Amino acid sequence: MKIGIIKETSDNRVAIVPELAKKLQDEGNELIAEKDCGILALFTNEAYEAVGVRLTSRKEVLESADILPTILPLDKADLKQLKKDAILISSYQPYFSTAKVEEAANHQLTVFSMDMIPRITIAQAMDVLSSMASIAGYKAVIDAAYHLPKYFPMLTTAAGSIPPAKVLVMGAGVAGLQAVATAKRLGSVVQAFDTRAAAKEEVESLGAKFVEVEGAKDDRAAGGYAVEQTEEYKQRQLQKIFEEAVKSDVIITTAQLRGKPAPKLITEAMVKEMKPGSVIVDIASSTGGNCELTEDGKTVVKYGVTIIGNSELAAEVPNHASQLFGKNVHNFLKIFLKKGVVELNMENEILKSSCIAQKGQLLYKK
Amino acid sequence: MKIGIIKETSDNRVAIVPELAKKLQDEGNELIAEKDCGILALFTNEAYEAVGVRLTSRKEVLESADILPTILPLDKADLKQLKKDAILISSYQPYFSTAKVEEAANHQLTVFSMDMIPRITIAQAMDVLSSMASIAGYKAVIDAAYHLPKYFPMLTTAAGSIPPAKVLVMGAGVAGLQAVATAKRLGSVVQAFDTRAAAKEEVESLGAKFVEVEGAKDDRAAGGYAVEQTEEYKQRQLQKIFEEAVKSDVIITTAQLRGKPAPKLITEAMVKEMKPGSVIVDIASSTGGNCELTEDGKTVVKYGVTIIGNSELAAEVPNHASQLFGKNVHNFLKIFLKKGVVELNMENEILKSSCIAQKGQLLYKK
Amino acid sequence: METSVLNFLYLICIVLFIIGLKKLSHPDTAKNGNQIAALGMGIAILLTIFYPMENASNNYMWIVGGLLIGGVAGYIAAIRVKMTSMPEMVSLFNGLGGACSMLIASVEFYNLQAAGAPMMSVGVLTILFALFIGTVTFTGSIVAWGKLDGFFRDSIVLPKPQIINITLLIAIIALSGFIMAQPEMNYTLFMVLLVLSALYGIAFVMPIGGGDMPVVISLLNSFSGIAAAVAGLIYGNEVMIVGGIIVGASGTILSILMCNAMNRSLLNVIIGGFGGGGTSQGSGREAIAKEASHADTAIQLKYSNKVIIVPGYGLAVAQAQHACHDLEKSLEAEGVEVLYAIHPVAGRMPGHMNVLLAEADVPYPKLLELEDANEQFSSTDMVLVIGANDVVNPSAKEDPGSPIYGMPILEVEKAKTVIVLKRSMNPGYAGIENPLFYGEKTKMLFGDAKASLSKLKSEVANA
Amino acid sequence: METSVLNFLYLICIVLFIIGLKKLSHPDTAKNGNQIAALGMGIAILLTIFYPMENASNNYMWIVGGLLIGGVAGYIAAIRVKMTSMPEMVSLFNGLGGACSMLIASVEFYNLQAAGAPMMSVGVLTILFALFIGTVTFTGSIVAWGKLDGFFRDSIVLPKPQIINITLLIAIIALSGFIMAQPEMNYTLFMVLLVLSALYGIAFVMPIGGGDMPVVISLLNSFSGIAAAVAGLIYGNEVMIVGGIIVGASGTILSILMCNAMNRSLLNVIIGGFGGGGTSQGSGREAIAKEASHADTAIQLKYSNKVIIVPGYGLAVAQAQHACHDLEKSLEAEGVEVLYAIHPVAGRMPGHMNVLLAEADVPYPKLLELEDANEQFSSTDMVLVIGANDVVNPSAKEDPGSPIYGMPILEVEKAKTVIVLKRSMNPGYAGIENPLFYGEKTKMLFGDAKASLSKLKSEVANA
Amino acid sequence: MNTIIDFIINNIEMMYILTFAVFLGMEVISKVPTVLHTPLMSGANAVSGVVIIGAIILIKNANSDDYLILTVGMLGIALANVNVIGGFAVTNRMLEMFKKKKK
Amino acid sequence: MNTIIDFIINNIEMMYILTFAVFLGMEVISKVPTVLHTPLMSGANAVSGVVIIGAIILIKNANSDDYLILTVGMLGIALANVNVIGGFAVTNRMLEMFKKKKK
Ligand SMILES: NC(=O)c1ccc[n+]([C@@H]2O[C@H](COP(=O)([O-])OP(=O)(O)OC[C@H]3O[C@@H](n4cnc5c(N)ncnc54)[C@H](OP(=O)(O)O)[C@@H]3O)[C@@H](O)[C@H]2O)c1
Ligand SMILES: NC(=O)c1ccc[n+]([C@@H]2O[C@H](COP(=O)([O-])OP(=O)(O)OC[C@H]3O[C@@H](n4cnc5c(N)ncnc54)[C@H](OP(=O)(O)O)[C@@H]3O)[C@@H](O)[C@H]2O)c1
Ligand SMILES: NC(=O)c1ccc[n+]([C@@H]2O[C@H](COP(=O)([O-])OP(=O)(O)OC[C@H]3O[C@@H](n4cnc5c(N)ncnc54)[C@H](O)[C@@H]3O)[C@@H](O)[C@H]2O)c1
Ligand SMILES: NC(=O)c1ccc[n+]([C@@H]2O[C@H](COP(=O)([O-])OP(=O)(O)OC[C@H]3O[C@@H](n4cnc5c(N)ncnc54)[C@H](O)[C@@H]3O)[C@@H](O)[C@H]2O)c1
Repeated sequence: MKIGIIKETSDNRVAIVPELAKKLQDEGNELIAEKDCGILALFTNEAYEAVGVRLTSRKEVLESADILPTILPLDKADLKQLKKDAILISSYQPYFSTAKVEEAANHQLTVFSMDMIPRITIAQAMDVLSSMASIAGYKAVIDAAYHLPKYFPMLTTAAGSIPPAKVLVMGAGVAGLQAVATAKRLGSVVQAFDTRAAAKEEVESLGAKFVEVEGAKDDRAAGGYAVEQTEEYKQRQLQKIFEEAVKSDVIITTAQLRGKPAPKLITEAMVKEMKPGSVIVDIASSTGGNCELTEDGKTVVKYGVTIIGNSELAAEVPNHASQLFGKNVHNFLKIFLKKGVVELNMENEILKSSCIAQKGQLLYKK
Repeated sequence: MKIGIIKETSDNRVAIVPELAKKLQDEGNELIAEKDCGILALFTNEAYEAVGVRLTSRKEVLESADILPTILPLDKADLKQLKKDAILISSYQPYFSTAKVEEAANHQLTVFSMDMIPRITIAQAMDVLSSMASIAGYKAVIDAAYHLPKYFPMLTTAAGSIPPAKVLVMGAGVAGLQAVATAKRLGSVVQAFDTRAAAKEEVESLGAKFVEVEGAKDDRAAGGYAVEQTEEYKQRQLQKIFEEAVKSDVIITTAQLRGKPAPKLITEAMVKEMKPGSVIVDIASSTGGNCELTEDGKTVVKYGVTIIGNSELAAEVPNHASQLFGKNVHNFLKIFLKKGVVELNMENEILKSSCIAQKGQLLYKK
Repeated sequence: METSVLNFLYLICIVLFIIGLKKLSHPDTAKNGNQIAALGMGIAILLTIFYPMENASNNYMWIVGGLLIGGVAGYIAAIRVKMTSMPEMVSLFNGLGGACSMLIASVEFYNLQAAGAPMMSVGVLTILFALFIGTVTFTGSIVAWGKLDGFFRDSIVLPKPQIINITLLIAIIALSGFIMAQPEMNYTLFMVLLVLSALYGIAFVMPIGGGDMPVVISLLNSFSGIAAAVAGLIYGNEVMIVGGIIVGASGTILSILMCNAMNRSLLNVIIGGFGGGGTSQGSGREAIAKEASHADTAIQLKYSNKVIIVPGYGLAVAQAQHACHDLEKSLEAEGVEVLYAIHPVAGRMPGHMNVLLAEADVPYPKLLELEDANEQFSSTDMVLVIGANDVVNPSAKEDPGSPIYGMPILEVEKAKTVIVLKRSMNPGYAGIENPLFYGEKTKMLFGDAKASLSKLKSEVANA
Repeated sequence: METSVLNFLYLICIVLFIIGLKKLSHPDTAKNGNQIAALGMGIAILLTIFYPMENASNNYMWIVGGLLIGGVAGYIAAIRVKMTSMPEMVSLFNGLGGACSMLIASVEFYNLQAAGAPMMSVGVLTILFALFIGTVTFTGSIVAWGKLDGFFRDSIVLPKPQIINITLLIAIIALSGFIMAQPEMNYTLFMVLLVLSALYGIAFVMPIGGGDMPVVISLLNSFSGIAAAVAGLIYGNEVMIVGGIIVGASGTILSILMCNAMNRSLLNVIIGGFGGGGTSQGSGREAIAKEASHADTAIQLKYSNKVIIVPGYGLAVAQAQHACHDLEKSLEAEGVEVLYAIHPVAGRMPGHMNVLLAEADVPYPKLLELEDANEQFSSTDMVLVIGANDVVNPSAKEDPGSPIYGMPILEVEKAKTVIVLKRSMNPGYAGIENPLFYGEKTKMLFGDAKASLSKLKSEVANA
Repeated sequence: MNTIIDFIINNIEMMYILTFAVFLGMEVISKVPTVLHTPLMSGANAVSGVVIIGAIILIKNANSDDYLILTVGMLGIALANVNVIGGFAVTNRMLEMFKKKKK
Repeated sequence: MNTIIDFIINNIEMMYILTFAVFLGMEVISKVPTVLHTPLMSGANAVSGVVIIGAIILIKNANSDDYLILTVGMLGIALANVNVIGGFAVTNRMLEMFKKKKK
């Protein structure tokens, strides 16, 4: 098969890194890449050529590729140029960017959305959510520390001592836990909470404190995903958050609800009450954000609080992020791409749940 | 005495924070502050007024203050307005900014340069170099992590594993050690070196590896300061650095020589050889920098390496930095400002060595 | 006076016994201790053979003959036996010792009869007692041996063992009284007593679970000691008396220590035995995970060359990273090579293990990736699985039906031994059974990981 | 037969002694053990007094009189004595025991003389030996007591003590032989022997350093045990013999154990003693820092209510943060409150201690700032200074000449006890002497901080 | 009953010896690490073979023509000696593993 | 010399007893934690006061009019009893500190 690599239009990452390109060729595929596709992720054109990837124009890549893995979904313009029944692999967040998916479908394309892969142990190797989230969680803390006009760890000096920064993490999923770990490493006092029952133990397993809010609805059946919560729980939760938030120097929110807009955990009122100079990093911004004042993709200062809304933090660690993403894609391809031949067996649970459009019709339930 | 607080023209910090202002008043001084002096360090005007500091124009502050502590030396314009025999307190780096000092002297001012305070145990409480350096060291690592397109700690995931970032710290003084500690915390592999014999133990006491270069000249007599090294030592050192540098993802340089330009430890040739995307943070930039390509106060990318030249990193943590600086100043004032009365006893070792100009004539030997 | 010189010489043997036993209870001196005790025994035997005894018709041939036969047989048996089945062997030996006292008693009773000594004498009582205890040791040990050897299965459960035992005991006491009450010796009754004792021995051991056999053996061992002592009383022979008593005492204590080690009471073992194996772990039943003791694990660790630690989510939950690192260090100090095998999905977030181990300052070079680890296991003596479960679940390789089939796992079973530290048999995140725990080479070390690890560390120090 | 009944009863007393001593060697049972031993003694005394003895003119008055006088005196002494000077007291008591054997020997010799028994008999030998060892115990203990009490100073050094001792010993043996060689008893010679023994006792103990007195006392204690045993031989009295021997044996072992604890050999103590105190720590000399033992520190820690740890650069150099945290935890487990006092300039960079303690996961609330710490010390039982020096140097407060005069320090001396963990008496960064180390309340625990801390932890577990 | 008491009274020293022997037996092995339980048991068991002495005496006293007793005695010796020799040998083998490997 | 040997031979049981007593004495206190050294020493010392028995016997045997011996004996008892009573009492006090504080 011919596998294409393009330069992301609005992202530093690249879907396939040279090392991986080599593997794919050894497995019997042909690879072509758009020039400079990897530059921003620190993979030079030479690197690609070195492993025998042909560098060419974006146009050619789009027109000739049978399989085209990308970090972000392609936009209209690109879609037009694609071959019929080309296979697109990317993260579509279908529940939100419905439009994009339909377009793709209209072009009779087969579309896999990696973010739809079930969160089961066996699927972890192709779980882009996990791999990107764990980078995002780490980066969120780094950004916070970078913007915080304060010192993170405790510091006792001859010129008086500085208390450790207080960090509150909302949503202890992959990203959340990673944030907890990183903040802890930097020596801050970390609290986290989550609605999943398992989260408490997980947070404490990182030596951080778990903020208890009684009466959370838990649903393991949801494949580890969280479920919508009852109204009065949300009230109690907001109350609790409020108390903790105003004490915090840094808040990192990662709370997501699969297929639903992210729960609003931080109200404008809270932000008003927070210490000036505090920082909020909202990783859930792409699905609406956990903070009312979040603006997706922007860093804004409101009531003296810096609010960073960024769901693509992984893109700020392009080099490693690309490596992981590529590995995910590779593991995913392995399911149906054997010796350069595609055999789509839609019985396979992973394919079934991740294929959002095939030969024109949409396959996922809204 | 009347103590003035002004808004720094090119720095986020403020010399006296409200809490300290209160103390000084209780000790029998009057304080006046320029409006918005603390804003950038997150100290509101209200905060100052709350402790009874009168807010007024910069002009009035300059004209009426008997004692004027500032973060950075005042420039000509301001100096003109000062009263005769006002006492200036700041960090002049007299060996480098001679001009500034002479001007001040010409205005018959008494000038104390806090960076000239001897590095003895008893003087630590007023040691701005230490307090600012320790913040700078921390911040240097945060900035590096922020700019590095890679992940800092080691990470083993289902999508392959990421090796820990390699950090090399040159100069293991206060800033250097702090950088070592912070980098270590973030989970990177840290190496450091220094010419002082004591440095090895100090570095290892933080669990990091010390890079040995044989034959360093050590001089404890220099009050803990490093001394110029022999030519062939420098050669061996450069060689060793070269080997380590090309392996490193992050290099943080803090090497200083009191009264001399900072030693050049990283040549252009080295930078060429370094991995693209690597980051160099040069804290010694203000005295010429440890890297040939450093541009003081700028962040430049050369040969794919990001080089941050910033000796005032502390200014990026203005809130806490101001607190520590103020405390230093306070402890320093205590020496000669008793119950609101100034008694300059120039026998006092600390005053002697830190007073660089009195009643017009320069007091420090170039 | 003659004999008292002999007794003085015997005293030396006894001292050797004592020193021997003492040294036997320290790892470093144990071997030497065993030899010392053996020396003592040797001297005692030679003394007895060659020390002149008035009006004795020595019959050296017979003695030497017996010694040779027994010696050769014993030696060969001892050399041949497999390491694993040594306990049985010990039990068997012990039984023979008991048998000897039995024989002595029989003969001496016979002699008394001949000599027509007065009944109702301490002498007779002693003989009867020697017979009883000797015989019980004999049959009991044989049963124990059979059980360990798989000869008898635990399934052979006598109805109401308590009752049986009590009745037998009463009968025996009554009969002994009766025998002594007789005007003159009655060999038939004596034989009956012998049979009853034999039965009692069987009934006593039979119901006890195979898992508890070691304790029972040690108990029987102390019996045989007492038997020897009593036999000694018959001849007023110091070395037999004292030697026997010492073994009797130490044997009892040892049984008790053993019970403590399994934290159960001696009574509980025996009664529990009466109850039929009770909860005694590993009582031969199938598909039961084998449990490991801290001490044994420690010693194995200490004497292996290469150990690989497989940390999992449990390590994190227990916050045992430091304890783990400590153990690692003390093993390294013993010259053991210790490595960590990090599974990509171990824990609950990517790099979970990295964070923990970094916090505990485990040097990065010690961390093995999945592939490297799987290569190294085959050359590994011991794997410590600390709170990991799914990531070492063989069904991911073997059972296509398993929900995690196809996931690469750490193939710990390639190693010689696998010890799993967890709190229970509960499944992990994936919620599925783990065949590893029932594997040939696997032993479970239950309890909170942190607690277990620090126990291990101290045991390593002692052992 | 009469006596053998008595002896049987004595056996009970002996068993009580044994059990008592055994229990005395475990912290939890010690108190109880002491009482059991006392009980044994009480029974033995009553038995002896009231058990009928043929042709004895009991003289109960005298006996009771003696008992009363001694008992009251002893009890008062025991109650009055200060905790700190108990060892002296023990030594004194021990001496009196020896004196008693001395007296017995003298009387019995006198009696033999009266009875005109044959010389050259074991009896006489026994008596002479009893005299010798009793007397040595007596005078030796008195000297030891005097030394501890500061009566005699170590400075009193006899010329060539070795020579003196050897000569005395030879003289004594010779004389004993001579006495036995005499046709009939010669009381004057006997008295000479007594005097010689007395001198030997003095010459034996006098040169040994005050620091080693405990060992010596324990040694003398075993002597007095032997003395009692020998006296027992005179009367063929089981309880005296056995009781004495047991004390003799255990006393010797104990002395050896004590030496090990100071890792020195018994010989080294005595010879070293002959050499004049040798390196024995704290041998009364002034301005010598007192050295602490791990075990004693551990016990003090365990039984104090509040402990404050003062970490310094040394903690960092030793990388002992985890060990320190472990100790802290095990103390907390014992119900001890543990806090950390962080000096602003401890270590080599601002926040050095923060970094380390954070790494070891010491909860932030446990960290005290300078001011708070200085307030809390006065209510603190014990301060552990771990590799800190300048930051606890009192001269910063007291000595205007000092280069660090005026620097705020942690005023650890406000606490009840201060233990300093460091490797030597070397100064710290500022390169100046630290008077704290020689302070009244201070003891030094030398060695690498990490090693010391883990030792402490395990000791806390044992103690 | 009182035969027994007499016996005790007449052998009072024996009582002492027995009592002490019991104590020694208990003391001597207290504090043995778990790993040594089996070897120690095995060693003690070998010692309990001391009953062989009895068998020897028995034969020494027997008339040289009383073949029944002689055979029985010889059997006794044989059995006991299996216990002794075998016991010590097995213990020895168990303890092999304690030879610390050199590094 | 041979008087001694005879003595030993004639008191062979005594030898046993002594030997065992020595062993017991050593065994019983091996493994005592350092912190108990002093109390144990003091306790053992009190036991060594058993010599008082001798003094008592001495007086019991003395003629009621032999005042010299009586006084000496009484002195002996007194001294030894100081050792006994004082010894146990002091030990008791030393051990007070081991009463674990309740929390
Ligand atoms: N790495 C990731 O990104 C990620 C994210 C989400 C989920 N997961 C999943 O998590 C699993 C990770 O596998 P794993 O083997 O590391 O963990 P695991 O399979 O979840 O097993 C952990 C085991 O640790 C034991 N344990 C818990 N607390 C303990 C304690 N205090 N002391 C001793 N043992 C304790 C538990 O048994 P007891 O209860 O009997 O003690 C449990 O069986 C995989 O299924 C993976 O897919 C991974
Ligand atoms: N905090 C800062 O920013 C900074 C920066 C530069 C200088 N300083 C100066 O550093 C000093 C800090 O005071 P400090 O009390 O923390 O340290 P210190 O005064 O330097 O004393 C440290 C002590 O630790 C002991 N030590 C070293 N290694 C050890 C080991 N492995 N185990 C046990 N003990 C060990 C040393 O004694 P032995 O050799 O006998 O073991 C030494 O006396 C002050 O003078 C301060 O002015 C501080
Ligand atoms: N099978 C695997 O091996 C595997 C791999 C990765 C993740 N997972 C599991 O998948 C689950 C989701 O991981 P994720 O990071 O993708 O989750 P996510 O990104 O979908 O959501 C992040 C977190 O937000 C939490 N959240 C949702 N609503 C909330 C609310 N109102 N308040 C507070 N918190 C709220 C969720 O519980 C979740 O923990 C986790 O349980 C994770 O362990 C499993
Ligand atoms: N008295 C005190 O308590 C106290 C307080 C603060 C600092 N100090 C001491 O003062 C000394 C200097 O501290 P600082 O941070 O201000 O130093 P600095 O900022 O002057 O220099 C930073 C480091 O660069 C090193 N350096 C110089 N030339 C070098 C070269 N060619 N190669 C490599 N390294 C080189 C120096 O040795 C120094 O360690 C340190 O020893 C520190 O411990 C003492």
